[in-house]
Amino acid sequence: MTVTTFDPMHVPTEAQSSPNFLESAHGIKSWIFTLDHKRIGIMYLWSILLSFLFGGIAALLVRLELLTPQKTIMTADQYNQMFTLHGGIMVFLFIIPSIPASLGNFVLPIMLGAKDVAFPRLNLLSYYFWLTGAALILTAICTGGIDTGWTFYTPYSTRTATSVIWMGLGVFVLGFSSIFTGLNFITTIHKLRAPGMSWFRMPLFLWSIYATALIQILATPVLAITLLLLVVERAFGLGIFDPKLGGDPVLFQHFFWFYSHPAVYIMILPGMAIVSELVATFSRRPIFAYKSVAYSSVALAVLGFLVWGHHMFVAGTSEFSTVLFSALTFLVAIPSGVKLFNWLATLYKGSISFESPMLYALAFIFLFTIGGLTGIFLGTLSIDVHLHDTYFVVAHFHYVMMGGTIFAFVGGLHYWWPKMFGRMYNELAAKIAFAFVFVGFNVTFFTQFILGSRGMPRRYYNYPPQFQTLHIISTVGSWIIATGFIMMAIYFLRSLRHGKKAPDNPWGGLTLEWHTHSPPITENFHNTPIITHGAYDYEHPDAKAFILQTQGKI
Amino acid sequence: MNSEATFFMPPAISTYAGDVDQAYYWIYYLSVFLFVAMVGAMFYFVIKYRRKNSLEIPSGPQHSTVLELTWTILPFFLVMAIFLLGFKGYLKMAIAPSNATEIHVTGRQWSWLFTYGNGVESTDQVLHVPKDHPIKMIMTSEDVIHSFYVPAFRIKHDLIPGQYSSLWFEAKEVGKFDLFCAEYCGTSHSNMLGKIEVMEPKAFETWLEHEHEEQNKAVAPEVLGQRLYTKFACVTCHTTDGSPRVGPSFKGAYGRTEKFTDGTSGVVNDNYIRESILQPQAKIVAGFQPVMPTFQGQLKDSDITALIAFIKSVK
Amino acid sequence: MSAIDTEVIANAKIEHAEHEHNPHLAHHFSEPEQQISAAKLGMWAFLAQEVLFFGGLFVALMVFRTWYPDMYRAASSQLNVPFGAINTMVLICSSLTMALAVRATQLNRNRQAFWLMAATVLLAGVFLVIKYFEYSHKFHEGQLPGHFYTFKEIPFDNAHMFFGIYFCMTGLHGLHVLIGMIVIGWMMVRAWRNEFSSQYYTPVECTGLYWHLVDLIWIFLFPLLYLVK
Amino acid sequence: MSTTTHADDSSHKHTPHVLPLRIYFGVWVALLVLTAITLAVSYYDFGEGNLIIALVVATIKATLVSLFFMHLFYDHKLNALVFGGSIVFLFLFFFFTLADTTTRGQVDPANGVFVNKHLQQKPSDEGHAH
Repeated sequence: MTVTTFDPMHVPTEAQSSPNFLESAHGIKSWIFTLDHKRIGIMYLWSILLSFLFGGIAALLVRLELLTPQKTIMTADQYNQMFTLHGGIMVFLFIIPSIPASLGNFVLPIMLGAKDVAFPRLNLLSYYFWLTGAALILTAICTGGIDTGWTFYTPYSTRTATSVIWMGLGVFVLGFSSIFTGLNFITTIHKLRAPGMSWFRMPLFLWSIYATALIQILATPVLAITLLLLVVERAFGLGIFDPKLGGDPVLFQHFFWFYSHPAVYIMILPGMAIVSELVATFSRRPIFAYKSVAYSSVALAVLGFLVWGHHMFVAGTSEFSTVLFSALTFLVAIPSGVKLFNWLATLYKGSISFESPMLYALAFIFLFTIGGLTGIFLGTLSIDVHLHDTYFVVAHFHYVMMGGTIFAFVGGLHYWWPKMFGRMYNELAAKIAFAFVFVGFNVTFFTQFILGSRGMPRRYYNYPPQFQTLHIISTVGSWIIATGFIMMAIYFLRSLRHGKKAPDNPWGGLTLEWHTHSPPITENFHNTPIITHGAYDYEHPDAKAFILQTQGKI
Repeated sequence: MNSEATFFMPPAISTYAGDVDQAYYWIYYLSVFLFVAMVGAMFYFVIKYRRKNSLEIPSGPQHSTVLELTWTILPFFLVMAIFLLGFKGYLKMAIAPSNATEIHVTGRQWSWLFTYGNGVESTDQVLHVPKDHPIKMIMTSEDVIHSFYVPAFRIKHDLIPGQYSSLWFEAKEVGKFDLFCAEYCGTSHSNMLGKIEVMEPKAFETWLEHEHEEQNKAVAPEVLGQRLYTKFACVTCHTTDGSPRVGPSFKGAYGRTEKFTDGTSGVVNDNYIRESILQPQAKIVAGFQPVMPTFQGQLKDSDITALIAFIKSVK
Repeated sequence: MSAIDTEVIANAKIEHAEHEHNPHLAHHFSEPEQQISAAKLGMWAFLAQEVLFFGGLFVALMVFRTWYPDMYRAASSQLNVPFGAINTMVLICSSLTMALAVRATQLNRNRQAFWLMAATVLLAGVFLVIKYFEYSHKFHEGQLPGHFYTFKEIPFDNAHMFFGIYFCMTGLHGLHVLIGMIVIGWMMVRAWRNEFSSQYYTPVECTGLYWHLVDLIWIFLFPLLYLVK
Repeated sequence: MSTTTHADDSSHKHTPHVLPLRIYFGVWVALLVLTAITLAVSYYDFGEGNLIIALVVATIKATLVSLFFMHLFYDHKLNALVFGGSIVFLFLFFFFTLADTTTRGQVDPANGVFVNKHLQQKPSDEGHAH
């Protein structure tokens, strides 16, 4: 039973009959007690998509309110709660778990050639922590809402009458969900690689997820302790962050950003992870300079810890630390740039096809370039003094978080959807939806760069009338995005029932998830795969035959 | 240097605003160049190397040490140059000239209080400053973090409760400019607006002396009350024209019977107003949120009496 | 095909035979060694997380110590150094008994492991009892965090901050001790049932790692809180 | 790692690394002695030196516990790397936070100065015992 690399794993005929992971068991219990990483990944997927829906609705309401300079549809308090909800849900419930816990959970062990993650029960526990966190946040919403912004700055958060304690506990629990996911992935990548899967034969997706997991373990506990201190501060008047009692509110910001800046890389690194896969598969080329892309992921993870002070340039930190953090901030540009350059070089002399996942990858490169370059403005001390806490910052991080991570996530979802559910979606509809999302995104957020440069502060319910035109354009853009996402929801849900049956390897990928069935069997592979070549070895003599055989086109 | 507004930036009024704009546009053109180069390359590649045959397997370079080193090392020098550019501009902002005139700023939910050297306090959310003279703001907050932001001056700094922070500027042109609170501070954050009025030095002197005399004059309680009403920006939440904002309007409020959120009701009289100023959460008029901050310790007894007289007078 | 691949194929064959034999080997691992090292790596990653978790409090402690050195000295002198020192010794002893318990399971001595872990739990109990006496004294004196602070004899207005940090750190540490006692208790039950052997003792080992970390944190807490000079 | 292989079935069994008892007791005695040293040193005043000595001794104790009680000395080096790494990142947290809090007000004395100065040093009058 020697298994060579480019034999599809389902060759043994007697095994053809074993059911895929979706059909191997039925009933609600087979889901809520499952230890299968694929099922947990799918439970995560639906949960975070639901959060995305709620966060998105909040975003639309915020944009709608900003249509006019005065009250449009809600009061100032409702508006403050709405943008807090949008930020809180999107960051803590959606983006941070999005790629690692849903898509990552699904494909990571398969890409490694493993049967599961190292600690399946911990994996399930992490999902239930996520649910508990979501429930606590829901409690916070039902018991008076929360209006601190997702950043919980003291002393506002210790004084406001809203449910900061519930929200704090919710995010605390979500933090542990994230830590457990990271812990699981690190162990899995170290210990469960299939025979022959050396570090430099791993798909770049895994390098980025590994770097992400490092941050999850090393930064998230600080968020946990920060929120715990905030809860204690509110409940018992601890005073560490309260100037009235001799504490320092700026110290809270240090604590918060020690987590939340690396958290930016928890969000963007998995996005880069997916883009590497997409660019390789749809250009049929190994990623240019594989090693430097792999190392740049780790470099970003480490450098991400050294720059948190750039959120506090005008917050009252010392001039020395301001300059220090500014200098370090610029270093982050280098590994980010290296990645972009390498993706471009991968396209060079490729064989590029334009299925919808690839469109999202190209959009990522387009948008992340803007997001990255505008980061240079913000890292520059003298300019940041002007731009800090304006719409420029809002636009910048939406270009990185939404244009980066969410575009990559959606691209990844299109890429692995056939693998997860065994069905294809309507490609034409996908391309149209993409056009809506891409155009709408730029309309919504590019205007905000202009707003911010002209001095429009963020988190404003009312605004001076000179900003209205740009706000209207931005709001219209948000409706275009929403149209795109509604279309996407329709064709995805339709495909579950009516979609064409997916071949094992619809895109002609070479990484291990394309070597198994769509959807995979419970144990992922009939036989443990053995790896004898790099992740994207399209020039391997057997690669062409493999693609032909698995793509279902002959 | 040109002080007109450009497409991206508001008018540049302070002495260092020109430097900021110069750095901004320098990076802007660099970014446009890099963006066009990279996205242009992307479009060129995806069109030129689009898949022509579903069976083709391309072959091309898989790495190039020279290229990789170039695009690692070159950006390093580039970003360090930009860092120095920003650092230079920042130094100018961080170190106030020694001849700067100090003005104290106190931020509170949701108003600004400016205190000049001779004890004059602003009463109308407008900061008056002389042209062509450095001003140093010594800032603190009474409740939560606020941020003093003047887009036309390209200056911003947080006001931190319990600590002092400072910034300085020198205005080059006469005029009225927007002052925003840039750090989220609660319900009326977006109404915590002020103005900066840059005046000719002579006119400023006259104004300051005039204010000094005015503020030391004994006045009728309702006049003092009106002054306090603008000074503490009560208007942010309470109008005098009958339209409700965050809180009930003062128009005809005195003597009216109000329903409270706890189900009880009562007459708006001296005691109720006093209680509402000192313990705002005690009795909330139905239909409003308990968001008013306390003014305990900020208002003297005589101030409260004056405010009551003022509210009485708003009919 | 390289040499490594042929080796691995041989390995994959062994894996199938192994499955039937070892009841402790989860389906997704190919050999016990892999499972054990994965469990340990996971545990160490968890401990790394704990270091940063407590780290936040250590940073807060150091920041305020550099800002208010005199207040710290005055407030710290209110802590009971003999109690703290005894507790340090108690935890060190409990670490020893726990380490020996792991060793006992390595040598197939479940009974011995049981009694050593019982000693560990007992010492942990002693630690908590001493802590209880310290706490009740502080409650009595009003040396409490924030608004609850009523103690009058420290001539600094913000001495409550020292006690705030003190209670946060020792409280969180105490909670870890309590959780440790529960987990070790569970390991005692399993040892009593003879579940461990030289082939399978990872649960005890990981519990031990956790317990030593609790000790490590106290090793830093004691001088930083009690011995400020 | 799964790529390592074993020639025969018997080495497939896990062989625990059992340390001799004297190591455990030796470390235990060393820890108790070091605790006594910290305690003794705290009765003398070396100024800032006290903190440094206390931290150095605590670090030695922590190293002993992790190397021997926690078997890091004999274990897979990766585990030591994970644990050591967490301490490096904790150190970064310390360094960069203190880089701010200890240098405020150096350029402009008006920056970062506490308004409530009395909180820093002023003895309160009421209830002062002596």
